[in-house]
Amino acid sequence: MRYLLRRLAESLVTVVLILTVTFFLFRVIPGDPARILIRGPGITREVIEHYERLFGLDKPLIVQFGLFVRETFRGNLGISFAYKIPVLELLVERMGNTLILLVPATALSILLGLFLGVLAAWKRGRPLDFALQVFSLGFWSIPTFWLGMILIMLFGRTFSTGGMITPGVEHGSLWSYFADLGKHMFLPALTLVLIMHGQYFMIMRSQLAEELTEPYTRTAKAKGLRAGRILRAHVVPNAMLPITTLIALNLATLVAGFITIETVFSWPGIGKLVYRAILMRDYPVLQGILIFLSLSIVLANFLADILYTVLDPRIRYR
Amino acid sequence: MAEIKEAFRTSPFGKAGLAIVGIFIILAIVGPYIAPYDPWKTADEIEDILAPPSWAHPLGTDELGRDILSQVIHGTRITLIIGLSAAAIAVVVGTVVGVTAGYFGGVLDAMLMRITDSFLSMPFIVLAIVIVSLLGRSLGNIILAIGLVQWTQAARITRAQTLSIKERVFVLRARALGAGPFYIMRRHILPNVLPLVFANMTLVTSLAILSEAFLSFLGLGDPTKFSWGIIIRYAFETGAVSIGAWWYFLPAGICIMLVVLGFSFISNTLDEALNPKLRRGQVVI
Amino acid sequence: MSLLEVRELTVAYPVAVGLSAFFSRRYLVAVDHVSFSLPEGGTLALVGESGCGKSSTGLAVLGLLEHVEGEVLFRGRDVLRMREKERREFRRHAQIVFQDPYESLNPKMRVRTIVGEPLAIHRRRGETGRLKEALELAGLSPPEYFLDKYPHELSGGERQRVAIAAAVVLQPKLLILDEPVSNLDVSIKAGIMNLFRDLQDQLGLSYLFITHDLADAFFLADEVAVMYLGVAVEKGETDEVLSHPLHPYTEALLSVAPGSGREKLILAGDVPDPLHPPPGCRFHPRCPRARGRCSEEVPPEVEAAPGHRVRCFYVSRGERDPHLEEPKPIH
Amino acid sequence: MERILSVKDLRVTYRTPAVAVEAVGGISFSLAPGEILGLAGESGCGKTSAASALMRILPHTAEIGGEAFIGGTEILSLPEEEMSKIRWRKIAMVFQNAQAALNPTKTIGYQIAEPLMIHLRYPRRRALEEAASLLARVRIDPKRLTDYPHQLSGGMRQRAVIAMALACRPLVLIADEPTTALDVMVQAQIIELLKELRDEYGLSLIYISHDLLLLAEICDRIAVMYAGLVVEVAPTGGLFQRPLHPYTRKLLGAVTVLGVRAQRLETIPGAPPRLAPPPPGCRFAPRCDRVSGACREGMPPLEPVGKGRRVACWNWRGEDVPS
Repeated sequence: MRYLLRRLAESLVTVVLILTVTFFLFRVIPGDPARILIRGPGITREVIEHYERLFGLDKPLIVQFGLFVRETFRGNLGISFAYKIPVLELLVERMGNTLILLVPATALSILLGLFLGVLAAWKRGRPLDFALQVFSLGFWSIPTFWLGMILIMLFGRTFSTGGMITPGVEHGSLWSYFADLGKHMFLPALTLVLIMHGQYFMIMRSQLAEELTEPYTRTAKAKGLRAGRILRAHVVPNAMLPITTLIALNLATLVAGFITIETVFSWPGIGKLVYRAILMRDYPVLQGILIFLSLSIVLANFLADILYTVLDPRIRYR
Repeated sequence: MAEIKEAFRTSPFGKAGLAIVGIFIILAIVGPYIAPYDPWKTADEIEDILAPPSWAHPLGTDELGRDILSQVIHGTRITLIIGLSAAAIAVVVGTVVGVTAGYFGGVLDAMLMRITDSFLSMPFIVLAIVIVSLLGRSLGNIILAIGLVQWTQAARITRAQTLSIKERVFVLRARALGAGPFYIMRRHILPNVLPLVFANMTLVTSLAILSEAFLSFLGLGDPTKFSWGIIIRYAFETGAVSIGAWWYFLPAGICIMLVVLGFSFISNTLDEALNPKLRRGQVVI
Repeated sequence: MSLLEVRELTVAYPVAVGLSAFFSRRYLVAVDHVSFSLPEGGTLALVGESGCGKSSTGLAVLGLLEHVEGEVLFRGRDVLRMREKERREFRRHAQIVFQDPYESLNPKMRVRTIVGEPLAIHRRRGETGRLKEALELAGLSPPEYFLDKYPHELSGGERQRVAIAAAVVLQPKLLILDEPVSNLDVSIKAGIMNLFRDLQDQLGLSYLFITHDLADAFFLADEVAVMYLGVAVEKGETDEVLSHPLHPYTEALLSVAPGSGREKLILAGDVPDPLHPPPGCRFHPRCPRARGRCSEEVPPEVEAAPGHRVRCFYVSRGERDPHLEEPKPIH
Repeated sequence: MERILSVKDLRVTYRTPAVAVEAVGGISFSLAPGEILGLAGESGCGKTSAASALMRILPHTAEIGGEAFIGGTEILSLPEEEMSKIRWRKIAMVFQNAQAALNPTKTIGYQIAEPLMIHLRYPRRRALEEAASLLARVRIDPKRLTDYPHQLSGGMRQRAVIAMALACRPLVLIADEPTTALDVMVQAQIIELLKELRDEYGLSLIYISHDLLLLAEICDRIAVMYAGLVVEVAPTGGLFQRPLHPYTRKLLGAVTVLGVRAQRLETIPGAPPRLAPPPPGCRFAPRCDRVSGACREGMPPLEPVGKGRRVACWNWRGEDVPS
């Protein structure tokens, strides 16, 4: 309990620091301080003035920071230049699309990575380990978008590759809708699984390899347990404990993958939005995405820590 | 040192990694002298536009008729410079933060670790995107952006190592002799942290090379240079995928993959050599 | 005059660490009002089981711990209250040898650097003569053979000798030996124990010998102090304590030492958690002699025989006097 | 005489691509029912390798040679599948570091009950009941069944490990330095417990330790190992009264004994030989003060030299002969 309270306090400090970094990035680095976030072609004078008042742009930086934090917690992330709607609205809308692609892909890559990792660690230093390392690390080393481009070139005719669903088609049933979605999703999801599983593979392999050197595995063997049971009942569950937090810790590394894969496959999610925002210099959107994703990751890390605390008796009963 | 040598002697991955990285480093040094063409030189003939591989252009040409092989060769140097310098920035920042936090502990440690946590929580690619789009798309800015988002790992690793070394008895002995904190950091902590820092640097180099490719692909590369990422970006913009001009983006991607793989092989080999559990522990099942 | 005089030494460790230490100030008392003195050229052994506070006492004597109360007088000057310059001088005269020779040498340093480190820190560089001399003293000869070796190239015994060489290179007066032979094999340990004897004869060193092994303590020390849960329960000359143990804990400890040939007095249970020490005499929950007052009052230190002090209300005089008696406190 | 365990020419070799280290160089011994045999020696002498070889729990780099019979079954050549049925039912082991030997995330009760569920097909509930009574037998409150290892004290953990080893009533128990990490008082408790268990269950025990004085307290016979070989076997009393092998003599002279006020301790110059590969001749010859020409030529065999005594030395007679 004490530990969780401490983690909560730490997470809050982290949130404040993230907001501070963001605030200074967007207001201090650019030559024209503060105003890049509210200026843009096609935004009316009234809107600009409204935001100037709301964010106190004529006040000292510290006051501005306070207002910025307040507005962020109210969910006000500013207005997109390009879409002319509040950034938060835009993000929520696109986030759904991203999650449709990202959740199954991530889940699959975690399962695949952990499974292969267990195999490799168990057979460490032998041919299977060797082959798995070449496979997983090999894919890990490929830029996501490049693999996406190759897959489009090879299978682009079999699977649909633009957007989430075929535009202009009326779907008679939910079933045909999902079939269409699946057809669009297959290649981007495959790309993500192939590339992302590598990091889970490495995490599991090294964690399990360390765990296997623990003397209690020798005890288990001495007790007459067979290798499969030792792994299943003792070693893998123990290795999984730190891995719950390591997976959350590595969430930030997923972002690069899905941003570019959405760009390559024209998937209308957050990633595509980032790409558009870069092209259009839509800074409020970039700022919003940075804050939104960072806070999600902080939350995920905190939840993983709670889970870890519940699962590990060494912490639970201290 | 002995265990590192031993690890590279016995690990095929270590050897492969050294070989791959070695070849690319040589290519980066001599590249501009052996490239068959000036990578910027456009073609005069219409047949040379997006031409598939031929004797004249072993890897074909791009939409302006420029020689892809020469672009890839020139790109080696740029890519490696970005990767290694960004990694150097990252490990220097990370090591300073990690060792300071670990050694002095207390409030300073808590503060530095919160800062590290917040950088770790911010998706580094978005952070780098923001920094480069705000600062401008120059080589220096790209290096800076990648370096400034990749230091967190080094900070965590060096902090953990410092914490454990700080408790080692030889540090206590030095304290008993009257050694001050800076003496202990310099003579006892750093020499024991540096091998890990070095292992981390090889990993961060591969991450930095990938990051550069991502940034370039998203249109944030330095447009005055050919990096491998930029070549793929141009290929994507040109629609090389839909017209089947595989020679345009395949070679650069393969190069990225090989170099990243090479660095991560080295990093893995170092990690295994430096991990005391894996080195001494025995597996019986 | 004694070289080292420790009075009412108390050492505590804060239980909470990091940021939470701001909010909670709980302490674990590892050493509780321990006093002893060590004459020039003499050896005092601090004996006890793990967690009894013997190592903390050693580190506190060197001024290496925080949250320390009491006095540590080195040649009459209080180590705990010394100014920086004076403390530096003290550090030259008081050195320490640790338990684990694998841990106590920096793996990245050569023997030359390790043994030369005290000279470097105390600005006595360039005295390579001293270096070789120290290695020879520690039984590493020829010294040239060892100078450029790394610790991992040496055997356990050789490493411990390097640590000893580094400890004597500044020609100290006081050596804290913190379980210096506990991790060594018997044949190597014997050599190191002999070496301690020789060094004492040659250099006139005084030892504070911290050990859990009674036989080792009685081999090396003139006097012993037996510690239990942070308290020195019995002190006296080794032969006297060995032949007439007065405290029930000492008696039990002597009886279970392998090869002692005594009838075993095996205490049940474990040493209590030092965070929640029992009230009164700390030994009373496991004491065969415990009575009502033992759980209420802390027994004072009494001098039961000349130079033989004990903290127990009901001291048995063993064969000398079979009746339980209650000696008067000396204060 | 009936033998519960007999080991013939046991060898353990660790092979890496670069070297082959012969950690155990062919040792033979046997164990009578209810006997406690001490295996003594300094670190690296092969005592733990030999014990682990009997359990067949060595890493893949180790190669085991020789024969070992438990109740008529030769176990060193059994297929792994068969061997896993022997482990813990016929031969069990107590490890040096109880903290590390226990899985930190499983309850004590589960870890004691596990072999019962696996080997004897006990249902979970019955296995846990049995675990509770085993805990009570080693004087731990059965309520602590649901505790995790880190919640127990060091002495309790080691007793829990002993309870675990007793679960399937093995014929032979190997105790590998079970008290080395513990305080003397706890050590005395454990030794007492092991003696009781031997009397109660008729256990046969191999007790491994570097501490000769400790072995003297518990063992009926002691085998002294040096550089991968047994150099002397003798009943405990005989070994201490009249050690025959020069190494044993030196070792006994090097020990500090409570109440024996020695001016100096015996030391053994030099270091044990490297075993990759072992040198020819007697392995102790370079450090021996009774060395003769024969010692450099061949390793002396472990030969009977009197009642229940065997020694591997060409010159064991020295000045005196055992009666």
